[in-house]
Amino acid sequence: MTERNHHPLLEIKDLDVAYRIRGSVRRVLRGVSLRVESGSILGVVGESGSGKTTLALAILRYLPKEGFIQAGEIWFDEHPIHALPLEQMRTIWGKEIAFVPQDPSSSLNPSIKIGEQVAEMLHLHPDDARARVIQLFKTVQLADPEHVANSYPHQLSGGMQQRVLIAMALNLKPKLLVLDEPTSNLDTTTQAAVLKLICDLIRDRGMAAIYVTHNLRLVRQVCDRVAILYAGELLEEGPTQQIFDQPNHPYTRGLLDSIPRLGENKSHMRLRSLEGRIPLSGEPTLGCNYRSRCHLSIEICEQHPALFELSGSRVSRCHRWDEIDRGEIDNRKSSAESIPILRTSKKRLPILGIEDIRVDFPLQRTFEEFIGRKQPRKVQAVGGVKFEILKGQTLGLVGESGSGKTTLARVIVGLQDTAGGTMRFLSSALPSRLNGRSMETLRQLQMVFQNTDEALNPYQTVEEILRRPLQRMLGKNRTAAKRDVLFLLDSVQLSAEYAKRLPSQLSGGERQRVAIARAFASHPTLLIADEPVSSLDASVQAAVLNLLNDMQEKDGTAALFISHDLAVVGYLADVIAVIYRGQLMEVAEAHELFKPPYHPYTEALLSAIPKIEYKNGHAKIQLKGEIPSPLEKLEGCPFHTRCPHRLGEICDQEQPPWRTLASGKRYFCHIDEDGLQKLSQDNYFRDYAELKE
Amino acid sequence: MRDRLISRSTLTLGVFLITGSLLVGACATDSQEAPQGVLRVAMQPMVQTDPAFISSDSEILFANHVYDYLVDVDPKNNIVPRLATAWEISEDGLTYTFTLAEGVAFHDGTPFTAADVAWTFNRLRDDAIDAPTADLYDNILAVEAEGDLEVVFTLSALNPFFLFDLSDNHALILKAGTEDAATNFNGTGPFKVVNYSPEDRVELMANEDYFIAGQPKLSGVEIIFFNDDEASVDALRSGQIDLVMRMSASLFISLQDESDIVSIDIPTNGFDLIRLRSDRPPGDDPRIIQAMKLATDRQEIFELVQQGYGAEGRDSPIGPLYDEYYNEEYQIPERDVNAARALLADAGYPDGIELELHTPDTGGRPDLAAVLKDQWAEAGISIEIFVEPESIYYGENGWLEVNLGITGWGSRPVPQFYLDVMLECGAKWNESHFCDDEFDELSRIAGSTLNESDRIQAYKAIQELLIQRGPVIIPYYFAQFAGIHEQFQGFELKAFAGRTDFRNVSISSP
Amino acid sequence: MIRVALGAASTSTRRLKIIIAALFQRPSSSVGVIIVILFAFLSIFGPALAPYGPNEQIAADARQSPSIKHWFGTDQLGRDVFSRVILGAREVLSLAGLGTLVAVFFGSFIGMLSGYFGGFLDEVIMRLFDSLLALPAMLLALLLLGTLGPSPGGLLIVISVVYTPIVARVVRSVVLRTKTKAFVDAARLQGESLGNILFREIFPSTLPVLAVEASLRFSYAIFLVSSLGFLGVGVQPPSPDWGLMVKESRAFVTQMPWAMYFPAGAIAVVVIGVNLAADGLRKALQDD
Amino acid sequence: MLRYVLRRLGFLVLTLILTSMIIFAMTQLLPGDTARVILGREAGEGALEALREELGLNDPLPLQYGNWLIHFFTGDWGVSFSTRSAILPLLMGRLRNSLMLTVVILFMSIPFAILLGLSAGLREGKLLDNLISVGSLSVVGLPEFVSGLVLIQIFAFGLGWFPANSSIRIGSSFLEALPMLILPALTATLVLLAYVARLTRAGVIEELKQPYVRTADLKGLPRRTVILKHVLRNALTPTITVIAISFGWMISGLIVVENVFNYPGLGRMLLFAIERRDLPLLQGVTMLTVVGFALANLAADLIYATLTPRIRLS
Repeated sequence: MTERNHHPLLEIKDLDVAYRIRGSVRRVLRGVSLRVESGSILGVVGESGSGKTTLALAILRYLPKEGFIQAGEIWFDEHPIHALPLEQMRTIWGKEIAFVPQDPSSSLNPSIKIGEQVAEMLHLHPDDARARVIQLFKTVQLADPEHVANSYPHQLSGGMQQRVLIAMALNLKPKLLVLDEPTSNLDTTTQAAVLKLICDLIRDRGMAAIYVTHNLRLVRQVCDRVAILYAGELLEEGPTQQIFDQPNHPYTRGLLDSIPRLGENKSHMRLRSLEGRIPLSGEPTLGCNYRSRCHLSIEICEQHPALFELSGSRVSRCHRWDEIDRGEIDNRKSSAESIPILRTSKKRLPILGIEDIRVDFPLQRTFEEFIGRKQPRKVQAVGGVKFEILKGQTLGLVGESGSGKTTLARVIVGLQDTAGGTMRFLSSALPSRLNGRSMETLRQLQMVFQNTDEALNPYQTVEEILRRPLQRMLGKNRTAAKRDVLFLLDSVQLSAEYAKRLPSQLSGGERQRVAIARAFASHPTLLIADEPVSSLDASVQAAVLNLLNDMQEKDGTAALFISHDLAVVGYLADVIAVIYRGQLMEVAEAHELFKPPYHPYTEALLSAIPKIEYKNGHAKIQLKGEIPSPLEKLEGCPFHTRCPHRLGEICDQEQPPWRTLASGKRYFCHIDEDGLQKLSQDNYFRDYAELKE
Repeated sequence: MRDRLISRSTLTLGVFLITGSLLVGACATDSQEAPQGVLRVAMQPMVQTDPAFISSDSEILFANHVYDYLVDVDPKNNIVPRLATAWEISEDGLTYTFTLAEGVAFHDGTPFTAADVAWTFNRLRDDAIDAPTADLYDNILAVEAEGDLEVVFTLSALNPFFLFDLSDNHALILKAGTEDAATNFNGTGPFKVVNYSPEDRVELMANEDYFIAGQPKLSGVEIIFFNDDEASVDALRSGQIDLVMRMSASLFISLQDESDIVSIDIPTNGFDLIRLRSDRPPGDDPRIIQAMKLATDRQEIFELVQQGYGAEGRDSPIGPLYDEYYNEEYQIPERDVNAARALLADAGYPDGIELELHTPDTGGRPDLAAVLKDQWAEAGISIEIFVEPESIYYGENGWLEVNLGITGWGSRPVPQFYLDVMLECGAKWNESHFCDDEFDELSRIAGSTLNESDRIQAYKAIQELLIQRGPVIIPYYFAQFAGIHEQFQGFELKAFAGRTDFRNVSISSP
Repeated sequence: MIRVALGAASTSTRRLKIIIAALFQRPSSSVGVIIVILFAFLSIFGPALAPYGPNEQIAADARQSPSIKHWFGTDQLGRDVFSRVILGAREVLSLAGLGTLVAVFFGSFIGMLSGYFGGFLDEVIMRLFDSLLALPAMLLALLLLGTLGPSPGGLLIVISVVYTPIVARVVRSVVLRTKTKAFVDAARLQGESLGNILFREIFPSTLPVLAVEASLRFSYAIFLVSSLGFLGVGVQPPSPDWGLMVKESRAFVTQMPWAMYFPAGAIAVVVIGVNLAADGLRKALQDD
Repeated sequence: MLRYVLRRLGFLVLTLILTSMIIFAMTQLLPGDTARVILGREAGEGALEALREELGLNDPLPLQYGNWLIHFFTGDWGVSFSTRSAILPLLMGRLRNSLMLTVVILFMSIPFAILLGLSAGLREGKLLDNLISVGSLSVVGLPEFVSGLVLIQIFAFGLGWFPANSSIRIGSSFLEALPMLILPALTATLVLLAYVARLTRAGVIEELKQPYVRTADLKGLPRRTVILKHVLRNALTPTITVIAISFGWMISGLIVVENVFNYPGLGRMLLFAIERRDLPLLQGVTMLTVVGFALANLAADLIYATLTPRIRLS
């Protein structure tokens, strides 16, 4: 190995990247300087619009055709990437720098076999190439590599596709790997496995990597150094541990603080949210980009801050870095907000009870089914779910994609027909069809939807969106409703001028506020919130969660809060239900869920979530394979195919019993309390509890 | 004498065009007599192929070359021999005896005899066949073969035009006992059918055993079907067709510049007429048709639609070609729009009248309609034009049904035909439903007297009567046009294009 | 970009202004829009502008080549080609436009219902439409015209019948996409009536696609009307329908090419103009 | 795949049945008395009635439809009223002509169209792309009779390269017919060329946006491999299916072209049948069209499925 002390593998100097859009030029990256040493992993973190993906593409010299490098240099291994002719980049791509994309399913050519897509990079005899491909597939731990090589992309699961893409990236032994959110489209449990694989491979081969993500938890576990991007600028950069433990820039601090810790609950503290919105990329600014949201902002912040060097090879773009570094001022937001919300947990009445709810989705009928010679096939989306929600209580429902959690939400609000089961709401039977429900029931039962882009009609103004429920469900006249819209806007901390705007003029967070206002317009008794923050940026999530909580408190509204993110659910819920393949696995009080004994699936989920508090390495529990397709009918316990504690045939054949513990935790498993207690490897609640001290 | 003069297709627009490029058969050492060259003629597609039912130019042209008539009519309307070489008329005018040509054979090789003639004419009279021209022969008592080469017709009443009746378009001699005359083309004619692709073309080849020596001179004729005249003229121009006999005057003019195309026009007795039904409102008030006549500028129509070819019309079917019968003594009133308006007002239409005018889509008829619309509008007669495919308009009897319509009538050797079928009360094709005792009487006299001057008198009175109160406006008598490629000789266009004879047409050696 | 701008426009008039501005941003679509406006103008004010009547025959002037008196010359009947072309604009555009409107009206109505309710009704309608679309448009038009007779009313029905299924399918696909969106669910949870859900919530989303589709249909309707005129089964003489004029003057192309090429050119210009404008509209509304 | 094929076949049959009903219904509604059309205007009422009885015109409509359908599928398409000849052989001759014309059109247009579309798509927004886009946009909506007449003026009357009229002899060989096929084919080609070029362009632009292209590029593959192997393959999928469909469409959809050039194909036959109110012929032509169209659709589906593993394998 040649020593290259003074030349890092990758060096970016004062990089400006701009887009040319209809004649105007928008700078989306300004003055970014970074270095990546061989064998190290740099995390690039930013919210949407921060320019992190543009940075990744600029390093690859693969900007969209509107994009160009306006100024600055990118040096890779003595190649001036910024100045190379494009054709020459082809000798670097794949061989020197490889890329692992975000969306595995669309990143593979749908009409070419997997093996061929990997083999075409190798200029080898087909047989040799094939052997090499198989070997590579073994390296990325693909089960049955021969089969995978002969498959088309759509025949593989997301996790397998991502492994294939990783294999491709490693194929020609590049020196640098650029990873763009490589696991963000995967389920929690799959993500853990892929992440481990990536890290192991990078370490084993001594490659350097740039890991672009919005997920701070991952960065903490994976990266040696971390760079924080905000509105196209580097705000802070340095060794991961130092930055996570002692963030200097108020934005970094705010971002870290706004993320709920695993096990943290609203009853302990209010989330420290970041107010305001992220500036649009390319918006020209004079002073510090962050000053409008910064609680430490002073006069000098009107001027553009330089990148200040801190000790320990760190940089921060804050005028007040020094004061913060010396501890003279606290870059944490006012501690007043961290006062825990005290909640009384009296015995309350149930308002919603669902019993044995089942939902089937019919499949397209074959000819034989069409003429009635065969029973139509169907997929069970929800199979016999039972729970109840008490007045004012928040039930958190956690599950991975396809677990049936959204279906369940739609059943409750009446948007989805059931195949069986009963529901009671406010002590009367709740008809499953929306048509069968009275206006009063509609008023009492409202929903906040997941996708903020689709939740609001793009052709209606905010006023119209908020006015309709007031007129419709509360019977207000137009004038009264118009006036009340302003109150509603105020209650979600939006000014009156928003009334005239269209959804496309709002940021994601603002749209979700409007959606929340709409749901609360009728003062519902029960709110169904389906992943209300998952499409939002990290810095906005906390504010929306707080808002949701406040609104609930004000009206005493109960909620069913659905999320794939156990930390978020753990924060907001009083009781948590875990769902897997359409069946509940466990129902427990929020704090009890994080304490052993754990249901094997819950434990796997808990283990798969990277910690943000400290580096603890990779998830201890790595589940085999992926969630079986809903088309596959499983007898016995739905989790038996992946369960690390599978007892034997009993799990495959018999439905497990529901067991209830003294703590009130109910779980669905053949293993009894003692057994689980012994098997539980860790105490995730303890982590949190210790941290609090 | 009724014959179907109207062809379902365009009646009498003619045209001759010719192009030179021919499929030349084996030439090498042929003597001069050996037929050579193929004439490619553009025609509208055939519908009927049974001679008893044919009516369009293409059908008649086809039949005229596959079969023979007993007697034929030359371009100057004289009766000439064909299968009959000679004939005798008895003193009383009721018995006709024909002597037939010798050595004539049908295409299938069987000899032609007098029995075939008798059978053919009996077939045309047969109620079971229900041939459209049966009436033509209803005064025949008997048709009998006298030996192989003589045939005798006995009549029940005098018929001054009997020989013309025998040369009627449909009177093509079939083999006695022919079962399916529509598909079994067994004639004695100068050409044999090689191939008939409906809607595409029919191919004929010379009948080497034709009974007239030296005929035909061509080795073949191809009748290629075209749905519209413009396309056939295009084809003529570009040399894909040698002869076109079907075109409007405007199209004909467009051919004048072509150097290798001989354009021919001859006057005919054919005409287009505008008729208003006189049996129901508003036509039952004669003032309406009078107003229309006064509103019509015949000369402008003649100039615009016929481009000056043919002759200006006089509202009577007895045209200038019928030399001795045609009479210009009685003046047609001058065009007078105000008088027309006044007549309309008298008839109860002070604000003008609105009518639908139906016209077939062929020839210059849509143009005629357009010009009428413009002329009549000035007199407060506003018309909406409906152009209908000719085959439908005639095929479905719309032409007999509509109130106001344009009809084309083909050229006939004698004028009596028009009077008999078109204007006599109750006549089969009396499309205007005209009923006038005086007219009927005059027509009866003209159609039965053997005295020529009586007939001339009657025709003169009829022309006067029709100008005064006839149900039709005849704005012009048209010309028959043809365009033929200059390489062809011996082509003689007939007023009824379908009767044009290719037996003497030949191609000049390149 | 336009989408962003559109989003920023709060009133429909402002949106319209933005769309119009976008149309004029590309040279090709501005040309198209100008052509469309010009012909729309002609079809409204044609009678006032045309120096002669559509069927006014000046025998003395027949077959004249273009001159000061007759800009586009005269035809075989002495009619002024320029006047006929101008007056034909109304003939063609009103028929095509009205037919398109009817097709858009029924198409969007059926498409909305079919897409929203789905199920058996949807299946039946779509199969029926598939079957109609299995016939080439021209064939269907000829069959229908044969049945209805050649009249403007018949043509109107033909255009509607030929294009309703196409519009319905386009609208239906948008409805299928839109009806699963959360804002529709939200409206249902507010107890909105069916009419409100269909027309207040879903219908606006179909508008961009519908506008583009309507403009495309309009262009094809012009195509269809003039082709049928050319075949002689459409508008009847002596109407100054451009297709009919081409048919009528085709024979004289060597003598009076102007009589054929001016109406043919008018068809070409209008169709190209509408296509360019439609393409511009599509680009303005659907992407960028 | 088998299931997919069966499914498509099922749809095909269903569409055919529905379409046949539409055609039958429409032809029944055509004005005019069939018997009168056959016998002509002079026929007597007795003969007319006898013919109606013979043709089954007095039967209830569903029965007539049933008989007609059965005859259709057993190859007994009846006799044309107006030409008195058996319809099936008549139409087969026309079908052959239409196929010849269609093949020439496809050969003239497709390779060129794909080349144009690809060139435009790869240079999206550049001058060449704009030229091709505006050019194709201009041509695509032009009625065939306008372009056809212009082409005749230029190539037949002006340059004299090709005949203005394409009334080929029935049964003439392809080579004999070829010179007469060029102009009608060119006319139809303009439209198809523009359409396919636009489609290809859109496909290429769409595919170029797909992340897998980035993957292929960043694998270090040569640009040519990326375009030809990765992009074009997927970009052409819709194009190829459209070509298959237009193949079915052109067989009798070239009504205007065939009439401009007097080409004896199915399209002209169709107009002929309508003008003559020749119901059996009309039904035959339209059904042949529909069958052709349905088969072309099936072919398109199958090609699509073959080119798209996701469909083929699920």
